[in-house]
Amino acid sequence: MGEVYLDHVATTPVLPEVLEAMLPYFKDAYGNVQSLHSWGDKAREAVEEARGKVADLIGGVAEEIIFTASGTESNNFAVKGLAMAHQARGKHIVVSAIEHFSVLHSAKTLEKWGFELSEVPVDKYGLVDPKDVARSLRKDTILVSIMHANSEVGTIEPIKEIARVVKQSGAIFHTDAVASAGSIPINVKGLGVDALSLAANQFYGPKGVGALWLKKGVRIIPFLDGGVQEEGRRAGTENVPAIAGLGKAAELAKAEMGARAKRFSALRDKLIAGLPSRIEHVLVTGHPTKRLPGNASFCVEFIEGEAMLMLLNSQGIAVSSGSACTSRALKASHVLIAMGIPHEIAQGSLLFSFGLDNTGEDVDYVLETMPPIVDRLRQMSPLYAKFLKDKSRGGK
Amino acid sequence: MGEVYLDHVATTPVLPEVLEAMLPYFKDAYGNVQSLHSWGDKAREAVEEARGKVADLIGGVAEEIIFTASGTESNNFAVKGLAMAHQARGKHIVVSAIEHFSVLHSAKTLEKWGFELSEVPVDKYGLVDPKDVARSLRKDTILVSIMHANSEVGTIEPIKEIARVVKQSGAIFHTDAVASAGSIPINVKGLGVDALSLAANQFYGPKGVGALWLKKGVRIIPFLDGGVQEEGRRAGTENVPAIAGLGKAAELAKAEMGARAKRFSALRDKLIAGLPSRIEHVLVTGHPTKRLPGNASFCVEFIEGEAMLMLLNSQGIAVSSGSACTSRALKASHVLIAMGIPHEIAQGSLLFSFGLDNTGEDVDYVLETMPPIVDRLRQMSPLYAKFLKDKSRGGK
Amino acid sequence: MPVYNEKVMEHFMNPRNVGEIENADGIGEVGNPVCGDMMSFYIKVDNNRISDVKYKTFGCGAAIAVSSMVSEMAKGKTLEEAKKITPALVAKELEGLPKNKYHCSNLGAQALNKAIDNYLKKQGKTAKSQKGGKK
Amino acid sequence: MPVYNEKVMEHFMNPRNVGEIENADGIGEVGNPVCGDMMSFYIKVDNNRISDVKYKTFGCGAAIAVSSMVSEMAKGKTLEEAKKITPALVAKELEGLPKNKYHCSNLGAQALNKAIDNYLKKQGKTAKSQKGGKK
Ligand SMILES: Cc1ncc(COP(=O)(O)O)c(C=O)c1O
Ligand SMILES: Cc1ncc(COP(=O)(O)O)c(C=O)c1O
Repeated sequence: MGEVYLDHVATTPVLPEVLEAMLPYFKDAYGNVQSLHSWGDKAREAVEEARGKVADLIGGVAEEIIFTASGTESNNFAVKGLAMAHQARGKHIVVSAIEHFSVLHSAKTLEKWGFELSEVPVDKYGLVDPKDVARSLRKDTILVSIMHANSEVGTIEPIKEIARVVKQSGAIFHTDAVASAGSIPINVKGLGVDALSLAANQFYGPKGVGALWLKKGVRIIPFLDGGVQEEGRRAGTENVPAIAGLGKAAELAKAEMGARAKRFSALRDKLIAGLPSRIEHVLVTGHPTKRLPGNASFCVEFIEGEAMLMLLNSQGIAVSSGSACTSRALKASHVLIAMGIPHEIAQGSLLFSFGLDNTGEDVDYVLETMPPIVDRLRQMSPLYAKFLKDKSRGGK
Repeated sequence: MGEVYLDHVATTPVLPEVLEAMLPYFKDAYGNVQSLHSWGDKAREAVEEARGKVADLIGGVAEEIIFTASGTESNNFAVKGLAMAHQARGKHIVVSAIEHFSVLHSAKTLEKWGFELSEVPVDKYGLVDPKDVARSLRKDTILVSIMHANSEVGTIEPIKEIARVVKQSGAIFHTDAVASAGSIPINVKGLGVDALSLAANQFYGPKGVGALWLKKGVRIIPFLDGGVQEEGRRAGTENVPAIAGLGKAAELAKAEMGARAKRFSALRDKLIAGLPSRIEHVLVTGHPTKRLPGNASFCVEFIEGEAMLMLLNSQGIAVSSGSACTSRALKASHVLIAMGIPHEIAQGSLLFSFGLDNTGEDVDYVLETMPPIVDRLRQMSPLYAKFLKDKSRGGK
Repeated sequence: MPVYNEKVMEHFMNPRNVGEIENADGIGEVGNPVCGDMMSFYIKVDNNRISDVKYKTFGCGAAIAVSSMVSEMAKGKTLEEAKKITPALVAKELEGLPKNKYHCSNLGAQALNKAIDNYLKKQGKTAKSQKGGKK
Repeated sequence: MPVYNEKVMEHFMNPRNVGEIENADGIGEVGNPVCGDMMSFYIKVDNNRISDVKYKTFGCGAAIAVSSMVSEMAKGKTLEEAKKITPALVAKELEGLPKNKYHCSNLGAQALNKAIDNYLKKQGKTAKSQKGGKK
């Protein structure tokens, strides 16, 4: 039985070099960044060095980086903080239908606070059409938040084109790049965005640290009230080791991005080609070419994702699913539904995401392991029985 | 030249055992808690084990612990989340005048959102009088937040007595125990509070992780919107290594609390007795007996804290100060001012906080190092010159 | 800390009585794939006793384990006894289910119940139905 | 990464010209301990030139370093030259100050200026004052 982790979208391991970069700040240089003595000096140095590296990763300037504790916090901060700071100009905000819940639910909270929310649809590949964004814009639109890439289906959005449209309206444009930063090249200037979220644990950095890049001069209301950390924009003792880890991970990601992407996309393409050829009634979800290098996502018809996931796990393969049963809320992935995939098919969602430890053999192992699992579950599926009888798809 | 860290109030180092407990979750058991495969299983196990240990530290139940990324986040979550959840019953909240900014500024934000805020005063020792709390309570008071102990002057508040008063009114009672949890015994049931904040880096756990204990049945609105982590109460990928570290730190703190407190308070008492006997015009701030074991805080008259701090640092001694110059906001500590200490004396604030590595020799070193530093700065102080001339204290 | 306990896992990995019964005496279908779970239960009745039970299930690990457990619990019971299989009993036999999977135990008991009702209906034993005796 | 650069630290650790001048020709006091910084500058003027300068400072590292730097910059300068010592020039000579410490360089230049004005006032050279010649 193999031990094959194919769930890098959930989180990546921390690279040895990254952990190495963190270790000094736990026991020796453990000072508080705000302290005015030499322990503080060392902590400050680590944080400022990391700030530069994170800025480098995305083509920004160090002072534009605000460290946070997660992608979720970056998104809450951006969506709520920007909306609150600019509400004098209007109270309308726009998001896409496939945003991560940290954006979507932040926007819903703003709705409760009196803001108006528009959701831009996506096509069957999960792509946002800049024209739809243009149509959604109003005079009182102050904020648009559309993700750079979707982690569930891997689709990369045309942010540059969307930014052009948004900029014409004068609204602020935030993009959630948690799924893409560190994996594909990003240049905030080139993209034309005003704010961008990222998280370390998506590219071999530690959990518990993220960043919000905020263009110089763009006003924001702090999300965490308290001390004067991060130039008064984000209170709370700076998480020095984690920030140092994020910095190192950003540096490595930048240096190795091309090589990593090449490897990951070869594995991805092999699986995307192989799975539907070995198993009938398998749908590839997401865009055929505009997709994250490591992301291979599918819907397997007539069976449910969690059951597949558990049987794969029993064979040592770790993946994730967007099925209703794998979500605590017991709802099928809003991403797949927004893409027009019927509920019963969305239930068969399965997401393989590749990382540095994976090899072609892992793909072979998956290709070998999957068919009997699918078979077994289909044998017990009332939907499959129906399909065999009358070629009907879907529920009763 | 010594290397004497006496700034444990700013942050403590991570104990070797704590780091040991964290390490497996960076590179090997690096899974996401939400993942339904064995990587997720291991992460879940670590987090649930830590949850139990943190609950144990404060006499709570595991399910009542919500992990956060800092004391600041716990306080923002508690103050904003509880006020928002209970605003149908009223919009009045009460805090003390010496709360940490993460409570105070959260309350000010609520004021902007239409809540009314009352600040309860403190006496010259920094003590809140339960009678003052009683007087501040109104029919529409929904939330009272008063800290368990103040980190700047070490004073421990009569939370049990205050809780009794608050409970009679039906308001919810939150206490910020960031400065005290892990240092002195806490039993949430005995205290009678509804919510309590703590942070790992105050008791030899890592930075970047804290917790909010929330009594079963008390409603709260999530602060971080997004995924369903922490039973839907706090979104964002769980910071597994940091949480494991918090758990271990809590376990050690509970086991060693008595021994640690004994050692720290001996050092504290030695310094509190020694400094004013060697240097004229030195004031001990905070309560003489109701104070945190490791906290020795002073005001040195006629000179300013940052300058002292820098000269101490040049002798290898790390401390902190509540002077205006050491604060980014350039305001003297609101804590000292609330205690009735004149601004010019508050500027001479100096805070020594003891930890596990400190010894009696460190105190001797401080007692030896301080007098020439104070002398030197007083020699250049126009205030001291004035005082020598006409015994006047204070500014022009 | 796995989401499911060992008993649930054992039933999920080795589900009992999977399948359909041709010419079943009673069939019960519940759920639908939109909400993620769907179960079809088939029973054979002899002498007022469930002599055989099979099912097909579309759903999560819990749904499959619950189906398997319900089938085991039902087999050999009289119809009256089988009707007393409640979701709580199913969950108890499985030694507990995660909170958000309770609804699966509801579905299992419900599907069995429906199959019994379906049988009774065909037998013309329900008050309303006069169509009995088709069998 | 220390808060202050080496130059500032050097002046803080070894401040030049600390003290008072008895019977100073001009005295300038600025700031007050409430806001955290207070400086008293004393000058001796010979032939329209600052022949000696001393100060006492209550305040942070920057305030002390700024006082020291201002005193060095002023010494030997004519009053007109000395009046041209701006906060920006002081900060520049110190090779930069943290943003939140800019006000210290203001204070330093201001205190010197006040001392010069005080001297001029005593000399009766200011337009308004007729009280000159006390010296
Ligand atoms: C696109 C996107 N945004 C935001 C997040 C939230 O990140 P976290 O859970 O680490 O806070 C994720 C997490 O996977 C994500 O994929
Ligand atoms: C009493 C108190 N509350 C809250 C905090 C905030 O903690 P953090 O900065 O770690 O978020 C502190 C920090 O020292 C504190 O002393």
